[in-house]
Amino acid sequence: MSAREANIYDRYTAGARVNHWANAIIMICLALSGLSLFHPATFFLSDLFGGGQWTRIIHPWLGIAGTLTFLGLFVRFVRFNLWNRDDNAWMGSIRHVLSGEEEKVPEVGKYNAGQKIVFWVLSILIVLLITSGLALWDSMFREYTTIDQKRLAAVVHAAAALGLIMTVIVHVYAAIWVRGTVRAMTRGSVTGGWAWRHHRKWLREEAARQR
Amino acid sequence: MTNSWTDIRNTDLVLIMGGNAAEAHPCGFKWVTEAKHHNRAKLVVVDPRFTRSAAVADFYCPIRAGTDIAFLGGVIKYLLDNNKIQAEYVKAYTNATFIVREGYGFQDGLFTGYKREDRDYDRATWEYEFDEQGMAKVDETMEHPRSVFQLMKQHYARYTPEMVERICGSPRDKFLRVCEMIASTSAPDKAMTSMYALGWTQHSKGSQNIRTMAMIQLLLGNMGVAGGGMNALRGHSNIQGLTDLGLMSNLIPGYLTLPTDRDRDLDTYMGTKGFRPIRPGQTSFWQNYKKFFVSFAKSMYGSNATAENSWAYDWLPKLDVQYDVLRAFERMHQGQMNGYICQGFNPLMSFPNRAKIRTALSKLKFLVVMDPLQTETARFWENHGEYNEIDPASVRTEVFELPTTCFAEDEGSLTNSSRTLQWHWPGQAPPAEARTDIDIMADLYIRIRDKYRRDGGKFPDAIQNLRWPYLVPHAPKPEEIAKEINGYAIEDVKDAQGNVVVAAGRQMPSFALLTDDGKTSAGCWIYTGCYTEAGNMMARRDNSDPSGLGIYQNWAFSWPANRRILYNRASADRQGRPWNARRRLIEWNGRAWTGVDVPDYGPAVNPSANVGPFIMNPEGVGRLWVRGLMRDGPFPEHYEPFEAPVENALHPAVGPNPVARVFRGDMEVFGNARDFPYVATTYRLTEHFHYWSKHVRINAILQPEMFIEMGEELAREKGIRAGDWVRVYSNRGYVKAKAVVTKRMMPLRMGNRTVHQIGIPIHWGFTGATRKGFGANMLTPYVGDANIETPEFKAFLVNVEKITVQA
Amino acid sequence: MSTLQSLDIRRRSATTTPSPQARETLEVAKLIDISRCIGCKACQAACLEWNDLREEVGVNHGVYDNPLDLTENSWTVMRYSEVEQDGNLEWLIRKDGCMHCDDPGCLKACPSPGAIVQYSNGIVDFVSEHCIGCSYCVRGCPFNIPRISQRDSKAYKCSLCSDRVAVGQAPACAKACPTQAIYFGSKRDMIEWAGQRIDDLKGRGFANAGLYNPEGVGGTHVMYVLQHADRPSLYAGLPANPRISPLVEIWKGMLKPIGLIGIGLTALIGFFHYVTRGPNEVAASDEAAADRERERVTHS
Amino acid sequence: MGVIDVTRRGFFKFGGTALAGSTLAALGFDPQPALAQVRPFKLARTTETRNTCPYCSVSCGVIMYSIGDRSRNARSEIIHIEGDPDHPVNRGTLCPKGAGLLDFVRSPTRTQYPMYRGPGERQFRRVSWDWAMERIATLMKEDRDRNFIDRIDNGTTVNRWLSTGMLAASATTNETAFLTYKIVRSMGMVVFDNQARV
Repeated sequence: MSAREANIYDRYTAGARVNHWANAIIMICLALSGLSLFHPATFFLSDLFGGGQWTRIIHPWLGIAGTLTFLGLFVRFVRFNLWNRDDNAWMGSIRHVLSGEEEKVPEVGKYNAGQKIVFWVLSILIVLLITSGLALWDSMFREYTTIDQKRLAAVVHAAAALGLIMTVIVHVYAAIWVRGTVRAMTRGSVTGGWAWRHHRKWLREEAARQR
Repeated sequence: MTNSWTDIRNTDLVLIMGGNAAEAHPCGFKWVTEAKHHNRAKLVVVDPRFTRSAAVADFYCPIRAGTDIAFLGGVIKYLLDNNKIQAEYVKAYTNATFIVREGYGFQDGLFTGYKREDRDYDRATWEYEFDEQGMAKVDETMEHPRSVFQLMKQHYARYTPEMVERICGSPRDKFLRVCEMIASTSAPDKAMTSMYALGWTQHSKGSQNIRTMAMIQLLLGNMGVAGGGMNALRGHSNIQGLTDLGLMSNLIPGYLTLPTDRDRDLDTYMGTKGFRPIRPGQTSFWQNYKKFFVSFAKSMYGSNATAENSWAYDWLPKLDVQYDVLRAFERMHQGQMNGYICQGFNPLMSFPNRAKIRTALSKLKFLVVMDPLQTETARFWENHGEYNEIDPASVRTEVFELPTTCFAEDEGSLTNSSRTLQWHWPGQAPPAEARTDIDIMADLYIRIRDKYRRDGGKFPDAIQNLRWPYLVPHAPKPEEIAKEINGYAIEDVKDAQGNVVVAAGRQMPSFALLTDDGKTSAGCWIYTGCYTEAGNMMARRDNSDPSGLGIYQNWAFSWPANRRILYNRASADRQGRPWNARRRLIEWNGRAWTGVDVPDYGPAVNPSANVGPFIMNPEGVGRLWVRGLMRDGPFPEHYEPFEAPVENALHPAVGPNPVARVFRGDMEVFGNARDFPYVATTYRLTEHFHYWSKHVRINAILQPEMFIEMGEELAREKGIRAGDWVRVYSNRGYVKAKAVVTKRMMPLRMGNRTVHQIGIPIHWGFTGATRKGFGANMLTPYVGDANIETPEFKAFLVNVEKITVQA
Repeated sequence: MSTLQSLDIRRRSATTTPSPQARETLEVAKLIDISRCIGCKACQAACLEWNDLREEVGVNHGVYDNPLDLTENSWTVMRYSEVEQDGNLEWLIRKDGCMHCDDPGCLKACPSPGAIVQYSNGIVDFVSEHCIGCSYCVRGCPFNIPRISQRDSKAYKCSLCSDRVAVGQAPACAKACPTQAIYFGSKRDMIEWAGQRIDDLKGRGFANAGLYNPEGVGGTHVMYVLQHADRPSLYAGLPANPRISPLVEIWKGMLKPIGLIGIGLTALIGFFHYVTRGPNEVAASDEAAADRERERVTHS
Repeated sequence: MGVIDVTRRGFFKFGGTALAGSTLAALGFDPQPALAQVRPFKLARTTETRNTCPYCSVSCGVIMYSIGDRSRNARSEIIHIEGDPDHPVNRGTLCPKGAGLLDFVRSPTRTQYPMYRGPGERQFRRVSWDWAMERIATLMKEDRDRNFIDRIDNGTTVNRWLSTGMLAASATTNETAFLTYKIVRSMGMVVFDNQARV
């Protein structure tokens, strides 16, 4: 932390950031192309991908890419997202979290319970999405599943996708709402005050490491 | 067919036996469906296989291939025992009442007069008993022991239901159910139609199969009535026409016969064509034979045929024996034939024992094939591995393949199974350099004629004097030939009172006006009326049917004389009143015969004159007993096929047909039941037409690959599953095909034995769009029907084994 | 652009607003009378020829069925089943192909606007230009009829010859059928004719003969007369009471609006939360506290 | 047929409001409906000719539809064959063979040119009509002159030629048949048969 100003803490490495934003972009494309097939009103979105046929061709490949990139994130962050007592406490004061009264919220480490929930929800949904997606990918794997299985896969895929989109919306909103968070993923570092306010235990750990 | 396709709607019972109408003639079969719905008609199918006809039948009964006479003989016995015959009809219109002379008999499978070494009969004893005036004696009561009725009853007494089950393998209850249904049509107002085809003809006793059914129809009074008759479902669009026009070894157009070596001159020849009536007052229409013969001679040689040269009698070739295709290929096989011309047809696929056919063809000096398709016959010399094993270098034959037009590219008429001649028009130009058959034949004739004019040669007279009246000699027009077939008046034709009936040069309106004094010309007398002064009757398209009986008088032209139902006089009783009020064909109104069809009778002959309805027969009535007209017996008798799984239960001493002609070398290659335990039969599928439609992509899609059909029980025994490759082999060759394992090929329980049957469709060869396949004729025996030499394709012996084939 | 005035369309895939449907054209139907069908495949040949479709010449699989299943080139195939009942054998042959349901599952499942249309005469037709090859229709169809082409990833099925019917002709298979097992006309007439056929069949001992016009899909514009209407499955697996799978109903039913509204609401909640709560900002005091904490930790 | 004209330039701006846009769509904002198009009726301007199916002896009436209106510069190629509704026997219906007649007329294995194969040769080669017909006529005349039997031992004139035979088929027209009969009999041929035999 040589030349940089002392009160800044690194949160994400460049690799993590690239991995995150690759996954994010792919997920958005997946959402858009998926939504184009989901409801007539959103079918126009398929023009973003060069028409209906191209959307149907690209979407599965994006699904594969999305899953792989998410796997990268999963491997990187799974150990920070293991549930512990702090998370129960954090959940207990969820009302204060939502109203912004951070001071009434117990201290947490690198990730609070909300972020862990998002992490695990996304993981589960991605698993559901890739399995049901492969079952639906008729142009490649038609003979591997029966029609009834494909019907079930279609419902699972749609529901999981809705879940994923809503979770992502929450994830994005939280990042915008809590000022100073976005820079963590864009520049890789946060201010000391941000850490003090939201992840005090993580601040201590980071500080200790700078001794 | 005695009746017509559309007449089938009038029937009350359809018997499909010896044929598979639903598969081979689907659009004709529509009228069975119509009869079922509108008349509550029933459909009975008796066949070795549960065919697609059986799929929509009311009743199905299995039978062993080659035992039809046993089954039908059992039906005759049932009808006679239960008196289920139309007695008045039988007495008036059949020769049941005729007395047979002394000395006729039947014993242990042979009729009297059998000459074992000639494999033929001396048929002198097969004759009626005549009185002094030369009229056959009759006994109206039909009690006389030698009356045809009693002889018939005695002959078929042996065909008990138990015997039928033992021979045919048809379960007794099912056989009796069929008898019951057939017997129901003996009522005057009920009719049964028999729809048969090659299932009956392709046997060593094919003609007798059909005779047995004709007897049943006569006994039930179903001949000549609407919805009745003997309906042969001809296989090809113009097989009827080509046979009518005499394109067979022993024929002259109009079913006249070619003179033989015994007919030294015209008078000797005409001496055998007397056809004098043998019952008082009968028409015996063949008495006009000479008028038809002379008119034919005039159409062949025109002015060169005169009374002085006996109407160019000697310019016609004379026959020593009949040269049917089996004899033709036998001669070829023995190297006695140099040239052969195939105008269409695909003999390499169509004739029995293909190995013999291929060897025969390779001994020719030249072979000409005229066909719209690339046939196997034109390529018999090409080596196609297992499908056609031959060394091209060893075949010295010069082979010409001439491209011809197909139906869509030429004009002319075709005669269908209902004897209706229909004209058709071309829809496009021929492909590449294809030419019409007419142009090719005309070109060939003119070249040969001119060669004889230039260089002379053996007996050129007939060739040079042939009448060739066509405006453009090398391209005769179909209309010109059609007019020539119909015939025209060379000089004015006058009636008895001397006034002109047909002016010179005019088309003949009817064959009744043909004369034997050279004033009239007619290429084929039975077709006269097809192209008259009123124009091309074959092109008529008025499809009105006022009677609702499906007669269609004004649609095209039916021979003879546009009559749609033959023997229709028999649809009315002795007094001329129709048997069946709901379906009246013709009736006597006191002065003349009126009705919906052209009467098959003298138009003004009073019924009291007792002139019989079968005007072509000297007896004037239908024959239950056929004198010496059939080589293998006046009554049909059950004989086993030449390759049979069991011996003949009726007379073990005489198994197969004793008079069927078998050439040297063919007898030795008949298989026996030990080595070849399963009965095989060959047949067509509805998706294919013989060896043509394998060239047609759509039909190749519908049935792409050769298969054989076998029952589930046999398949289990042999460890064969549906879709496996199997090898079916007879004593003459083998085929490899996929196995269709099905419930529809039922095992037959015959006494203590079980006989399995195997079905072999015929449609695959080594040219065309389908998968390459073996031909059923690699297995079939080289023997034909005793009377007409149709090969026995329908019943022979094979064995089958499972094999593995690399894809 | 449309030779059929868009007024003749009763329903269009992936379109949430009604199509113009002022006109009431004759509702047609094709009746397939199995008791008259001789399994000759004339309908298959006529369908291939009229629609200029050709299949690859396949192989024999040990049965009469060729090709074995519907494909993108074979819009109708005959299915042969041999059924043995109390001693006598029946060969039930069924012409398989699109049933043209009144409530078409394919149309309901299809995500591409206008790819599947139901004309006012009852015909359900694929408009291939709009098809995106996603196989949704295959999942929507209760009879497993649509097939996706390998060549152009488009879905294909029997169109009941919409082009012939549009100019007043009967479909090619109906015209060709030799035994009038296939009959074409108004649905009312076809039901009436089926009644006569059923009486005839009952007269021949088929007590359970009946009309197959399944209510589960609102009735179909291709109906069967069956000798054994009580057991349709005898006919090569004809479904006893076909209906659009409940899963498809959920998937294409209320899941749609709920899904979109869910997304919309989540976004709105976030927006209004921000508008009411304002951003959660880091105060200067937090920065100071962070410095103190760092000093404390690094120097303790 | 773009639904909403998305130009490359406007892409990013548009992307940003994707999520918001979806809420609008949910409220029933309906993009332009896609129209339906039925396949045009392919027989509209073809030429009709009446004919008879060449296969079985029901002899169903067929109507053949050819390209063009018989004007000079359009080769009247048949594009469709259907049943003739007026024909009393088949009433417009056809069996699988009849319904597939188009592929018979247009089969790639139709014969196109006269082909000849000499003794021992391994392949057909194309020859001219004139050469082929001249060669056949020569072969036939030589064979007839060498093997013609005009009289038999007991003096009867028989005028028959046994060493060359002919097979007539089953689908040629009656007119072809009669002309063939005249020619065949004028040359004295008796080894002569047709499809009726089988």
